[in-house]
Amino acid sequence: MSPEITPVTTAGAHILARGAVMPARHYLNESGGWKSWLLTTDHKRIGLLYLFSITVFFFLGGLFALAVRLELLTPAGDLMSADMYNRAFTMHGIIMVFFFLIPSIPATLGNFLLPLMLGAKDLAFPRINLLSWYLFIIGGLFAVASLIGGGVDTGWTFYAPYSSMASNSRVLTGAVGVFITGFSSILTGLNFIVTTHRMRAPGMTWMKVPLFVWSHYATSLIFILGTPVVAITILLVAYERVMRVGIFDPSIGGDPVLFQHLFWFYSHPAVYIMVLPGMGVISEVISAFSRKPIFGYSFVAFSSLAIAVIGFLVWGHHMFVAGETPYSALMFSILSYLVAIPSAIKTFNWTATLYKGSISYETPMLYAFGFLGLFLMGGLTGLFVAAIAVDVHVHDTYFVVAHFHYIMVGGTLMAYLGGIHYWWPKITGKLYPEGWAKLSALLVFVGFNLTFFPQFIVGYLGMPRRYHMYPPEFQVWNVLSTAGATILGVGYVFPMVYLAWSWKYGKPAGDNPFNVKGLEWETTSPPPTFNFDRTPVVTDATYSYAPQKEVNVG
Amino acid sequence: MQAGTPLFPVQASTMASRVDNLYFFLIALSAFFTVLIVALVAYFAVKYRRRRVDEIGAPIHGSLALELVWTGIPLILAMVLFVWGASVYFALARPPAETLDIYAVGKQWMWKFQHREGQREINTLHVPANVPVRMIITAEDVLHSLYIPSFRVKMDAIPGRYTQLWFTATRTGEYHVFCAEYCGTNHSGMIGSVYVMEPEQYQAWLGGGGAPQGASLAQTGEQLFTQLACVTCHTGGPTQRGPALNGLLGSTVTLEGGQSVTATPAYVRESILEPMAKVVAGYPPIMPTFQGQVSEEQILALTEYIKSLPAQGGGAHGGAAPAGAPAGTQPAVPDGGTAVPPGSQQPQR
Amino acid sequence: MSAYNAELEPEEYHEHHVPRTTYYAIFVSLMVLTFATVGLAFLNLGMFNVTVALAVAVTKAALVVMFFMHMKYSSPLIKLVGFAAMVWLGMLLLITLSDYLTRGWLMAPPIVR
Amino acid sequence: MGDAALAQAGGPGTVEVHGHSRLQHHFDTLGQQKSAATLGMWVFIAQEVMFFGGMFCAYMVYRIWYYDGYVAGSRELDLVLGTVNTIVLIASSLTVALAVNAASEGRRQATVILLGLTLVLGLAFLGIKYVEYASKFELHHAHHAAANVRLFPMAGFFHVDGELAPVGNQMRMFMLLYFALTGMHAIHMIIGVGLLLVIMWMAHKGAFSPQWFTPVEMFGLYWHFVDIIWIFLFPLLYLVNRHH
Repeated sequence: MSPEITPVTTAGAHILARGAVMPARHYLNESGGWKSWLLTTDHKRIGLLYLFSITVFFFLGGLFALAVRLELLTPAGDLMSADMYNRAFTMHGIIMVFFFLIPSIPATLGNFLLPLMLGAKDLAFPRINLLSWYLFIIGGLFAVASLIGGGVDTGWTFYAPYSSMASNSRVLTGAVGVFITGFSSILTGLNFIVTTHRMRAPGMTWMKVPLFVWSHYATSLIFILGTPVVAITILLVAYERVMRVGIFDPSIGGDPVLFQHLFWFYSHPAVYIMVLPGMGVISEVISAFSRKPIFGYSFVAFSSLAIAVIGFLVWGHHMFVAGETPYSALMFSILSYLVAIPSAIKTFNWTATLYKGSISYETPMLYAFGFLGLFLMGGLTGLFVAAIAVDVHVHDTYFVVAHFHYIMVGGTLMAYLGGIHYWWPKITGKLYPEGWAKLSALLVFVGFNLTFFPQFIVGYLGMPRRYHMYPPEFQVWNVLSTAGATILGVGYVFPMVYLAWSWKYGKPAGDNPFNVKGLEWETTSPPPTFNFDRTPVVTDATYSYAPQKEVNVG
Repeated sequence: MQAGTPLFPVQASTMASRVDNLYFFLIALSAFFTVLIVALVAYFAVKYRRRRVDEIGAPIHGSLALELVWTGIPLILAMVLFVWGASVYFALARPPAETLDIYAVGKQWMWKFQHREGQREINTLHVPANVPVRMIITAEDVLHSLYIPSFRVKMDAIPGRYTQLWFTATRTGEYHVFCAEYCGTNHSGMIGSVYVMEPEQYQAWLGGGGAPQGASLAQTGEQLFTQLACVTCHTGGPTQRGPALNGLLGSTVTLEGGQSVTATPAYVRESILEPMAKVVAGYPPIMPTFQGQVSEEQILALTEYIKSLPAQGGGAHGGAAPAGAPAGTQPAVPDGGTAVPPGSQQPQR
Repeated sequence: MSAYNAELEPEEYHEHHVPRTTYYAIFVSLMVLTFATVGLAFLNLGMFNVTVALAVAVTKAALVVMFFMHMKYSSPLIKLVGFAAMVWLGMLLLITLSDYLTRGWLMAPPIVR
Repeated sequence: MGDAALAQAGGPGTVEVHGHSRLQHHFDTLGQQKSAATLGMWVFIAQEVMFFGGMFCAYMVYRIWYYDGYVAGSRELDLVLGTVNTIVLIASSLTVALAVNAASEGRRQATVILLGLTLVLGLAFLGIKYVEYASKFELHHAHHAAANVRLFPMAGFFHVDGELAPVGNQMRMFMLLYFALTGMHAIHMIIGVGLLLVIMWMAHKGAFSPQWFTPVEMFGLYWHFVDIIWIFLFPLLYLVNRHH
């Protein structure tokens, strides 16, 4: 099937897909009715179930973000009462972190693509995979219940003794929700680890595993070894709150700093849970749209593992001013600088991949360029807050807020949107409208920078985070930030519309619309329930675009 | 009000410029790498754009040399940043020997400052310029964090513990004080101002010019000492059932179990609230707890009074007391990152 | 013919058969160690009481893991998972300890001039 | 043992395959399925280690802070019951190991009996635990306390006629960690007993064969893990400092 040679237009994909037609039978129309969806054990359908549920949570969290930004338009606290504002930013944090960012790429794209990329028929434990989704939904219902009951006002960090003793908001319901959802990501991680070890297609050695799978393997290590610690910490807060036992209550002998140690032991690796899958998507997208192998495959792969492992040693940099002794602050600072090195290696390797490539500018590639720039700035500002002296000044100010939004929104969310667009033809068998997609990518990029760059400045000026009112001299930057937030909001609504439209009315995409390498592109779009008619045998290296013989299928 | 340039707060303390220098170096470094990467990406994206539909990129798989370069250089830069950040931090974390001590108590949604001379202030703090000032911080209910952006200092206020920060204000004027650790409904209202004054103005203000004439902190402590009937056991006479407290702070006290502890304000605070935790050797464990009867300020006042007690030779508090601690000495320092109230010095058995 | 990835079949598939006598021997040694740890607790070893108690507990746990849970006969990957769990637990405990043990170390200025 | 026939594309879940009804569609051989299950169980155990690890970290920190309270609290616990419980649990580990051994040899009757023994020992452990908990709720004389105290760490509970027991916070911290650790362990035991009933019913029905006894083995791994947690809890809680 050698495509005819025609001049490339920006809509390269459309040229190739002109003659494509939808396969007769695939995992979407294999069986219908709500039972086939709610009781499915097909990893692709579970990926879609996750896609719908986290999109709901994404917009719920987004609403709270807009509420916070609108409140901060004016220095005085006039839009909402102080209490309402505290609940708004807390629910924004909890929903976005636990119910959107952590499951975003692993649970949707990861679930969908891991078996396809490994040449397997499904994940190792399909029923556990379904249980993982149900745990996510039950946890989500608890969070919504706590929201209806008035919401949580402790910040997404649940710091004791405020969360365990002083707060009278729905902390218990919110804590139980986060506890249950934690097990959803543990089970996802367990599935990914076992599938990667035990169910690779013949011929697929570890060094031929796609980088998307490497990054999800590293993420799963954090799921397995980190999430239980936050689960028990949240449980201890609930134990303290219900029975006033004093584990974190200083008035009867407890130590609030111990809570921070246990909380951040998970919550720092959690930010690597959020960004590592995004790095996996970007490695795939940059290699695919440059039509050449990723530069330094083994370095990029092992830096994912390095991030996951060293990520567990650095949590103390969240506590430089929390009464941590100078000696342990010293140790955490040096380790925090070490964890920055693998991210630097990845960024340089992505940039080097573009060298002598054949680069096209479809939407996923635009998101990848956006990711490169914004993740770079997020990572570099990480060096600011790792230096203890600067962190003493900028801790708990908008500088830190801007830093982690550059990584989470500029990094993970851009990669998530890029990944959704890149694999949309494989998931739905339809092409997304290229023009609208590029417009929304541009809107997201501009809106994002306008929202969060001013926050660096107002942060260093000293504006603390989680402030309902602020001194008037910070208003200029906050107005800019709120303006950016509205553009960002619009930018996020667009994909919802045109992707849903494309699912129904989009043109059929064909097996490999972008004409790229990868086992997932060797099967039909959308794939059959068992992914491959015959288990593929992998012969050549991953991303090898050089004209070797075609991957021979079974 | 704040006259600082819009891009960073005014440098109003000795440490501010050192922190800002590191900040500017970091900005320069980040700008360099951002421009480098963005330029490379843009150049490659345009130069190697796809010209034919089935064109593929060159099969380059990587180069060890390049990998070593962009691992080594970031590593070296990282270590430079670490050392620079850590050295400035140590200067921030370790107060100079002679400091003017002011107590700060964070309480849900206000800062209470307590000068040793007796002045009490809420959300306002008057300090002399060019004098090293040390804030000894604690909280009454939940976590707070004393943050003065213009001095580039911040330290959490942890209930049940004493933490400290220090600064030397270099410019007179009024600067913001914020609470930087989320503490509940009115967290954003827990703000105030630091007024840096010339030393003479400060003495005038202290002398009552600006605040009501009241007893010094030590005198308030003395009144409390009698009022709470501490006098009945702790005045050091032969019939006294409690250890004498003269020259206690800074001395080492041998406890019932045989091990010894340095008497710090945290030890005094713990012994007031939980006497059974550390019983001094040779004394019966009969002291009642004062939990709930004394507030944080009152404990500070009592500690201040104990510091001001004239130390007789060989005070009978079961430990080698440093002789001749002159009255009104510098108050004992909460031990650095401040010992945890009980048991932190005990060897683990 | 199922294209089956033979390389994915570490030796643990071929179930190593553990004779029952091994289980009884392990049980007896666990009993001995239990009584030992109780007995040792009544000796005043000062600082080393907790180290001895933990050493005995770790030996008992090792016996259970190696023989009862067949890790001894399992693939290296299973051994790696067990080892990783211990290392991560160690990381959590030791690095948290680094904060608690160094409290009060800061070179506080001398108290009495 | 590996069978060659590829599963025909049937519905997901267990499909009829020549000879081995338990081979799931997405695995190629029973061996691959078994090793996936074993790896999955061990990764789950690693996660459980970190779950209990958080509480052990709290135990360690407060042991450094409140050593006297730990000594007083540890002496409050009934050493005889604790030792008996340890023996009961290690015995149940033995019986479950033998049950797995019996299942791998296809001795169905022996498997059911040994699993039954494990059930009895498990329930005995929970029974003893109940007795210990009950005794903590009644008033009784504590060594250090000048008066009788209830040892449950709830704020109101720990007081005697309004006065915080003299040993105060220190002992409370030990008691709260005692209840947290042994409580979570007991919950895991209860879940284990629930699983045990299911496995016993399957064994009774003859579901297991030497080719396929994975559920018994996975249950065995879980049970041994819960036993190991108790192996660490026993010295850390009951034997803090028994010499005078």
